[in-house]
Amino acid sequence: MEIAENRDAEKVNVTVTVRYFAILKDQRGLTSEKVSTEAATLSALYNDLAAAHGFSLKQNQLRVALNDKFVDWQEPLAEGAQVVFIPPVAGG
Amino acid sequence: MEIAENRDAEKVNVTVTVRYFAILKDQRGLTSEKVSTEAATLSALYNDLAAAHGFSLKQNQLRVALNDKFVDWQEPLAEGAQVVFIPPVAGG
Amino acid sequence: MFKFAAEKFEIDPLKKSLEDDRAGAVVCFEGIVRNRNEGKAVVTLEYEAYETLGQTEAENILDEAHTRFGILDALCVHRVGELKVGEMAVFVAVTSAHRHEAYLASRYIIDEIKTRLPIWKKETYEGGSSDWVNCQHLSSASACEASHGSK
Amino acid sequence: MFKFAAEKFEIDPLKKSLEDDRAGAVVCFEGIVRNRNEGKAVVTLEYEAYETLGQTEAENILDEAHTRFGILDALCVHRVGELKVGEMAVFVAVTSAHRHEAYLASRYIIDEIKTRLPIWKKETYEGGSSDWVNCQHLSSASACEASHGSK
Repeated sequence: MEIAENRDAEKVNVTVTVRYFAILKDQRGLTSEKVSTEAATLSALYNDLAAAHGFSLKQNQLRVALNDKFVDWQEPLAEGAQVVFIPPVAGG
Repeated sequence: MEIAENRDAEKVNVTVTVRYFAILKDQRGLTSEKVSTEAATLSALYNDLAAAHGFSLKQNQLRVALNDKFVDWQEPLAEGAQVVFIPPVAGG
Repeated sequence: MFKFAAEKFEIDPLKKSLEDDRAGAVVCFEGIVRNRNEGKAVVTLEYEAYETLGQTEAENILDEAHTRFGILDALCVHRVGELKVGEMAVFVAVTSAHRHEAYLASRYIIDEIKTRLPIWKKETYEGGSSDWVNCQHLSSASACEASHGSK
Repeated sequence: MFKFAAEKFEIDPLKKSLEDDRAGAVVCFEGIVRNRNEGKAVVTLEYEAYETLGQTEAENILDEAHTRFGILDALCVHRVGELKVGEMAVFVAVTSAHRHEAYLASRYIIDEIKTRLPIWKKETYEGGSSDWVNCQHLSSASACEASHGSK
């Protein structure tokens, strides 16, 4: 919804917070960052970040959460959203 | 083996200790007794005692132990043996 | 390690005796005296055991669990005497490298304990009636029914 | 009840919170840091969790266990931070009227916790090398292999 309002040309630029855990945290060297992106989906955002920072994990090894809920990779991004890419887990 | 040695006619008389647990203890009114018997096997001994004291459990509901080991009902009796008839169990 | 306990016992020292750096999993089972059994309100419960044979049979069960499941260690303690609702009647602890074996062994041990150990329980109900509970035998279900005086 | 614990915790108060006269069975699982993992000598282990999402997901798992198995109650505590060999990483306790449901629910909870909770562990080995352990994902085995730097 907000995307539609904020649209100025073809691409929309939103700022989201990305939190990093485990191997992604090590590879990014950060626990979280604000990212200004034109990516329309979580999938596109991960591809951009993986290319920029050389993340070793492929998207199909990850799950993704938006605002503390597991969501689909095709979910659109909204201004101010919190994004977490979830590496293979190993609890217990 | 001892039965053969002690045989004086057709029947051999041996004295064994019978211990009672649970419902058999209640029905006999004793925790243990010495029994002088001509029964050749544990099976025969139980039948005699059940008839004498009105035990409600049938032999096929019981297991039997001789000298602290589970044994077959056809096991012969020896002088001084300890016999336990084991009602249906309910541990745990 | 198996033992009968005539009094309440603490489980921490028992678990401590199983500590092992190779252990990745500990599964503990506690069997507790419930306030109801088959629809009747239970007040107290008395366990009676044929302890000599029970000890041997329980040690056999623990050995079998070792052999079958490759666990690190296992122990079981079973109460005898009079117990109240909420008291622990039986405790089983198993350690293993991975959890799968510990769960299987724990379940095996308690199932075999309940089926094979010469232990009997007499429940006393609200109103004062009591009954030997004995439907866990190898005998047929109908034989079990028959052996239950009050059912 | 689920919680993350940043420090060592006692299990007795947790178990006490589950006490219930209707309970006939308590099954407890403890996941312990082992001294070896896949052939390497482990010295310490660090758990990192995405706690907000982990809390929700763990509560979902406990709710599922209730619904599926008809247990009385269940709880789980998962450590985060640095742990040494022998320390408890995760604790699961389940109470039910009869043991069958308690065993099934306990196993269900720990299996789902290990698969679904956003928790990661970094093992530090003798010699100082370390590795994020991460082969429990929904992704394929080959993807898992690839994600293990040191294998």
